[in-house]
Amino acid sequence: MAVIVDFIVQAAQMLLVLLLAPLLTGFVRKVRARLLRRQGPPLIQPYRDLVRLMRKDVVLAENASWLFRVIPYLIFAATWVAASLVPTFRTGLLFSWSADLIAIIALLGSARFFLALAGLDVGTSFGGIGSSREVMIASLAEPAMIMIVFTLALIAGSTQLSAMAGFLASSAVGLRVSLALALLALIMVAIAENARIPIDNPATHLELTMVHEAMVLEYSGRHLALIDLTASLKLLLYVSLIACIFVPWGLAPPGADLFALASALAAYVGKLAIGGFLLALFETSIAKMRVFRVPEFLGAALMLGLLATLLLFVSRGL
Amino acid sequence: MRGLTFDVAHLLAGSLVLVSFLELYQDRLYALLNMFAVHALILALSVAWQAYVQDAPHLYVTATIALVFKVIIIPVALHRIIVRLGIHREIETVVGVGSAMLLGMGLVALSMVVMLRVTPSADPLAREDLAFALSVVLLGLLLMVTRRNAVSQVVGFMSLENGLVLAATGAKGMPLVVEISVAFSILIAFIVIGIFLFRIRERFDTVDLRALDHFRGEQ
Amino acid sequence: MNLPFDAVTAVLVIPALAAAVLAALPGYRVTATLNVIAALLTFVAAVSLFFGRPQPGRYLLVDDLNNVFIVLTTFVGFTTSVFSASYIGHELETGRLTPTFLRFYHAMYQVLMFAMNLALIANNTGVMWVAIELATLTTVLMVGIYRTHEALEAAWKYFILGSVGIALALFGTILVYMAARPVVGEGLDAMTWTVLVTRADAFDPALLDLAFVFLLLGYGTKVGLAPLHAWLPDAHSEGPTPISAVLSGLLLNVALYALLRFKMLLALNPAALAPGPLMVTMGLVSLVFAAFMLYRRRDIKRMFAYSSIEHVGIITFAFGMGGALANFAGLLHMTMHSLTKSAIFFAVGHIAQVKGTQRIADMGGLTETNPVLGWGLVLGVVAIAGLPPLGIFMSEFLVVTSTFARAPWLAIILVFGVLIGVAALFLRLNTIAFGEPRGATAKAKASYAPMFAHLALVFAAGIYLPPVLVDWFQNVARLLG
Amino acid sequence: MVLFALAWVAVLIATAAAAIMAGDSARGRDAIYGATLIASLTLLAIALLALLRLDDAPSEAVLPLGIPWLGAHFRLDALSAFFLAVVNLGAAAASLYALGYGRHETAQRRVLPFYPAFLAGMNLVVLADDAFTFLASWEFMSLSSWALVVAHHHVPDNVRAGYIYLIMASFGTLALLLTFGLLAGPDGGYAFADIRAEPRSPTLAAAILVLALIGTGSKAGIVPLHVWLPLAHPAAPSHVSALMSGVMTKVAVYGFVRIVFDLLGTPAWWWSIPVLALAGVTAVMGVLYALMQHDLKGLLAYHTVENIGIIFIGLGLALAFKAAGMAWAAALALTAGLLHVLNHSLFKSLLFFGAGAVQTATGERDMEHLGGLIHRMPQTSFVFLIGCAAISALPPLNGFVSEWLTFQAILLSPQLPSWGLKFLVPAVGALLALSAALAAACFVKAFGVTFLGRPRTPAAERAVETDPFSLAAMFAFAALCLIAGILPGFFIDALAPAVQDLAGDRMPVQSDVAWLSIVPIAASRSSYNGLLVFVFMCVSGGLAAFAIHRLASDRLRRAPPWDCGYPDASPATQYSASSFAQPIRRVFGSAVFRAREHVDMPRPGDLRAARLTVELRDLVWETLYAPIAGAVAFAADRLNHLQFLTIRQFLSLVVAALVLLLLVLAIWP
Repeated sequence: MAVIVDFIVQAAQMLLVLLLAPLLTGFVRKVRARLLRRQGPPLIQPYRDLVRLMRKDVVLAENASWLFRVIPYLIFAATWVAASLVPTFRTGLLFSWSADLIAIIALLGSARFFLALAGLDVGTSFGGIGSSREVMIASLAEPAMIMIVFTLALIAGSTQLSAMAGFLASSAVGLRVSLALALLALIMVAIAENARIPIDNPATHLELTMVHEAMVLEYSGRHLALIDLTASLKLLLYVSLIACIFVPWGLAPPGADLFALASALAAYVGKLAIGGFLLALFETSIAKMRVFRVPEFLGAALMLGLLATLLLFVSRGL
Repeated sequence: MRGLTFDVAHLLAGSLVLVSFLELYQDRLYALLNMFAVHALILALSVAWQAYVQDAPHLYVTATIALVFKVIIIPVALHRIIVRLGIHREIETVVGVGSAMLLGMGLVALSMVVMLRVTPSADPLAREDLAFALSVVLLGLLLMVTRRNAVSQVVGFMSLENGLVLAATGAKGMPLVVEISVAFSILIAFIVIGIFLFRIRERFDTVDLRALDHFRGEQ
Repeated sequence: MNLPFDAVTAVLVIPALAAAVLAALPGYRVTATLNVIAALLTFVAAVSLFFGRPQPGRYLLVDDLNNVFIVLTTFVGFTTSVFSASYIGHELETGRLTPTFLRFYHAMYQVLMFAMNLALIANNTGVMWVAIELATLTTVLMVGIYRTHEALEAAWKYFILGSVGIALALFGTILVYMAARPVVGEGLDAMTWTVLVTRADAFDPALLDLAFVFLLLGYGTKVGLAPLHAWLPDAHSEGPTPISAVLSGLLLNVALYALLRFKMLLALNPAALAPGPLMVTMGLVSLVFAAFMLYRRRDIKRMFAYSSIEHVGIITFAFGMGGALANFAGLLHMTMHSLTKSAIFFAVGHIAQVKGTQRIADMGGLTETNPVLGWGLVLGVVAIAGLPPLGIFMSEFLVVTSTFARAPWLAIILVFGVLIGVAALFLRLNTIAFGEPRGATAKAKASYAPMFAHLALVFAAGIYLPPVLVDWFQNVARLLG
Repeated sequence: MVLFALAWVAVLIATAAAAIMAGDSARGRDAIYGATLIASLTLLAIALLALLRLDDAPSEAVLPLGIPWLGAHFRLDALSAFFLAVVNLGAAAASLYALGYGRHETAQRRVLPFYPAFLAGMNLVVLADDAFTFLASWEFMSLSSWALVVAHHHVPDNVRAGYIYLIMASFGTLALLLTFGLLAGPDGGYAFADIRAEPRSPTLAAAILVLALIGTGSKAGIVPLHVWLPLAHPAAPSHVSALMSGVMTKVAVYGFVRIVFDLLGTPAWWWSIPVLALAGVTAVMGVLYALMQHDLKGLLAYHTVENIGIIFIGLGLALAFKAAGMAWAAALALTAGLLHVLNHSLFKSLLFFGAGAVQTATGERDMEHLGGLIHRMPQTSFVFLIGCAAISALPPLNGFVSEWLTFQAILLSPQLPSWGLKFLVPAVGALLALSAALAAACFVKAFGVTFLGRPRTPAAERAVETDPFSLAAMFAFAALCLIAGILPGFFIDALAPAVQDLAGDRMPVQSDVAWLSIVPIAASRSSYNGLLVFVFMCVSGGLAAFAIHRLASDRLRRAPPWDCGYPDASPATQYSASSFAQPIRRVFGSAVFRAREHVDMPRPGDLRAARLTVELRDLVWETLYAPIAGAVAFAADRLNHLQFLTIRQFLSLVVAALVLLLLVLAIWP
């Protein structure tokens, strides 16, 4: 019985993230537009785009390979799985133990790996630009992320997200320097990973500055739709990650009744809204940086993460 | 009698060393050859004396070999060579005669020191003899390395060998002395023949250098 | 026990007779075959010594120590004679040797065998000395046999340095006699090994020390220890290759054998200074020096001559270290080195004949042009570099491991020298054996049997040592203390 | 048991002997590779048997070979069995691959005899149970592989590579010789049993550790002893490259584990420090070198260096935990290391097979001349892609599992008592993470530039799919990569006996955990389930595909690439390997390689082509090896003067020696 409930919840979670993701993206766009004194597209615009793209036929470059066509599904699958393992409104998901935080990061890593390959497949110079910059960013963002995981895992004594959330929600944590550092680093990484300003601009098509958009330049139709969906999933994932780790309150424990679940859901949506708002605010208040300033930005993140870990290692010894 | 034997042997051996020094002192080939003849003569005498003292007749053979071979034949032969090669001029020494003498002194002192470490129990005659023989050997070597001229190097080698014979005869009742001295004479004969054969080899050095220059392909 | 014929005398008489006969006979084929037969007979006689030994006489002696040496000497002598048969044939065709000289060559070859066997069998320091001098003279003549400017040059150098060495060795011998005389009394006994060994503890230590210094330098010149090595490379590179093989493979061993005999005396005398440090020092000096000298060699035979110095250095080092393991290793290394190095010279001889030069720069890609020779050489170098599964690896393994625990720094120097040497050898091997073929690419009319026989033995020894051999080696190791 | 194994090794050796006869004939070649295939499969079976029967004692044997009074000892315990399995798994695949690859071999005479010998050597190393047998096999392995490296001796670089390889190998062997000298003691207790029994002083143990690290590290390719590796591995024929990179380096790891964990006894706390430091540096340096490569096989070889670093991180952690008495943690770290040994041997062999296929298809190793092969060689590119994903540690493949375990081990290290480690381990963890990320970048480059895009040369355009044997070998290993990735529990359990012997404890049994997931310490702490992730991805991906194709459009048009409206005719305008690496080079290169970019831009109107040249410097070589070579050359030159003295001068040397010795006598007390 309990298993069935868990299963249902898990399924619900998967659907939830899938459905909420474009909304979040739309919300961020809307807020940005408003902050820029613009009307901005309606909230549901992303859904419309997706549907439109789905309907269009795919225009494929002549020399695109089978891999090019498989990749959108691959990265979508990887990201979706990752997103569905992050506790959004309820901890102790059925399959949460099948992949801990490291594995989730690795899943995102594989998504990026294949996306970068897609950028190289058609053999255009812009795809190359995108991929090479993407992997450069990743090569710094991933270690930083791992360092953050170390910090959290050492505090919570587990790499399991549910366990982490549970531990951090409990009062045993108290305020910690390393937690603050980790949060800061995590935000920086999240910005980089989601190709937001100041690292990259999702709205730009100015060739020499784009990274993510350059990689997917050759995609169209349903493929492009999947990739966009994946992007918004990723954004959602990171926001909910930050939410469930640093503001774990309101998460429903396993075996909670429907009401608790409902309130938890509400809390989650609220968190998303706040997160999206802050992101938009940040993006509007800062200018995009040159590509080759990015390493310094991420290097800083890496250093912060390492510092946080070191602090923990040392403090454990005391 | 004991004292006398000792003194005579001592005298002869000592004078052998002295003559080695004189050889070291010479700067003309002829003179060097003559000096070597004297060297060999004294050796013959000392060997004969040893033969008499130890009443070991076979040593007389050695003495005669020394007399005939080294006092007469070899020097004459070498004279011939010198004339043939027309090198009866000054000997180029590597180090000056003076310093050569000094080195010689050092060597003699060294051999004395080394020898006197031998336990006193060993019979003094043998011991002294050995000390002198060692010095003669070393002086011979010194002569070989301080002279550039083939002939004088042969002379050095022969006086070295004289030292050996002295030691051998000094060693009381040592067998095979004759055979050994014969073997050595053959060796020396070879050397002299060698000098005859490769008369170009007035000096070892020049030959080596030229040879090294072209044939080995070593840089 | 009594044999049908006295093997000891046979080992001496056969070469002597053969020498006389060969000196008389004209005609290259006959003499060559006779040479081989004589060598074979000698070898057989030597092997028979393993099964029955006469009691040591006044002048002759066969014990575990020299028995191994004798068999090794006669065996390499035999294989070398086989090799020289084909080698010399080629020399005749190219006219580098005239029949007269050839007759002389074969006679001298047997004389050399005789001299070396005598030196090994002699039970008397004086006889041994005479024999070694005889061996030196013969090799001098054979080194100079090509009568080229360089050959005479090398022979002359060898001759002069050798004579001085001989003289020093004699002085040492005399000193030993004088040390022995007060104890064992005058006369022949004081020069007889069997007697000396029994009484060595009572000798005057100071005299023994002095004697050993002279013997080390005297016979060390023959062994080719630096800095007394000067004659060795030239003699190897200028003489006929069979002689190079014999020089490296045998004469060095004989001289070393003499040294070992005297070392035993000192080892037996508690008051005498230990010969070990001297030998260790000279061994290491030779090793490192030769290893560096290998780099700038352009003449292939001279290069391998230097490698001989290197290995003699290792052997001397091992014996200097002493102890059952190190001595065993030393003996093994000596045997393996003789076999390997002569095999290498067999290969090198034919290679030089094919290429018509000894300049390494003029040979290349041998494994392609003459696969058998080329791979033979590669195998030989691999063996001499001390790589498994060949015999030298085992001896080096034993030397290094047994040393390192006792004297770490010495072992490190040793390892350093070995590494430098290996690097140099393979540097040259690369150009000789691999890469684009260079130089003349004629097919070799060669007799590969001796080379591969040796290499096969070395290979077998590296994997499996027959217990009999091991027992002998261990006895000898114990004798050496 | 061990006797069976030895018998089959003997078969290998016999094959080597027979191979000399085989010559150039195709039938001979097939026979030889067939024989090696059978032999290695049998040995693999033996190894697995030995590994799976847990309780009974390891089987031993003594043959009357080697050192006479000692004999050759052989032993097949859990550790040997595991490495025997790794070796022969790789060997079997390589033999299968060679059945096809061998047809393109130009220098067959120089490959065929040494290949079985090489296999035999590696097998003997892991079976040996005394110092002599071990070292002899070790060096024999190096020797035979050297012969294979110089097989194509017409290429001067190969001969040079072989030379450096051989010298470094001898260096390593000599270091090990000293190691065993110390281990065995002056009276030569060479049998491993005696060595284990012997007690040691701490300083002695320290010396042994350092020497062992040098000796085995030079073969495994620890920075800075790695220089030979990227030269030698690519030079050999590809199936041999696969073996050298995938298997031989593991034999070196075996040597290290055997000496340090087994023979040397209980570790001291600081032992792990040099190991971890070197390992971390090795991991990052290796991948950075690889990123700068555009020779495909060279890139793979440098990645071997990186992975060796990862393996040694595991081993170092295990040492630290063992010294701290945390056996269970040591077990985890050691398992991680050993599992990565297996994984790396799988995907590295696979990748080298692929590189070999590319080379035979195009005759090119330089990625700058390749591209677009995915159209011409779809199957090869598919398995190569799997290899790339695996080595980049992407779930759900096997590379991720071992790195995940390593991370888990690192997360345990705060409980270590010593301060040095407290600072070192997190740093090493960061290095590990960095190298993992860079590896992914590097293999995006490797696969993207080689197989994707458009062909850069006619050779690449004319490429054809490779032969079935090669494909079979590659697919087999690709499948294994996946299996080891989704069912790691079984592999961990198989490792348990070896780990139990060495670490004194084992990881909890995995095979009975629910849903086949792996749980290093406790489910509450961390767990991973490759199978479920895999199924998840398949399902969700399939779901999406199905939904879209059903409910939305599945129409598709082909058109010229869009590329922001810049139609570029020439394939030369694609991103090349070096341009792909340029951003990363900007980040790391200037520090690590002193990278300099020289731009030669012609003035407007000047018809000259613009040139961008990049200058990289290998600092390890320049600071460590070049000086040594210079010193040797200098000494050789100086000493060489002694060759040309005159007789008189030589005589003076003799006299000097004599006088010197006499003086010694004179002043002797």
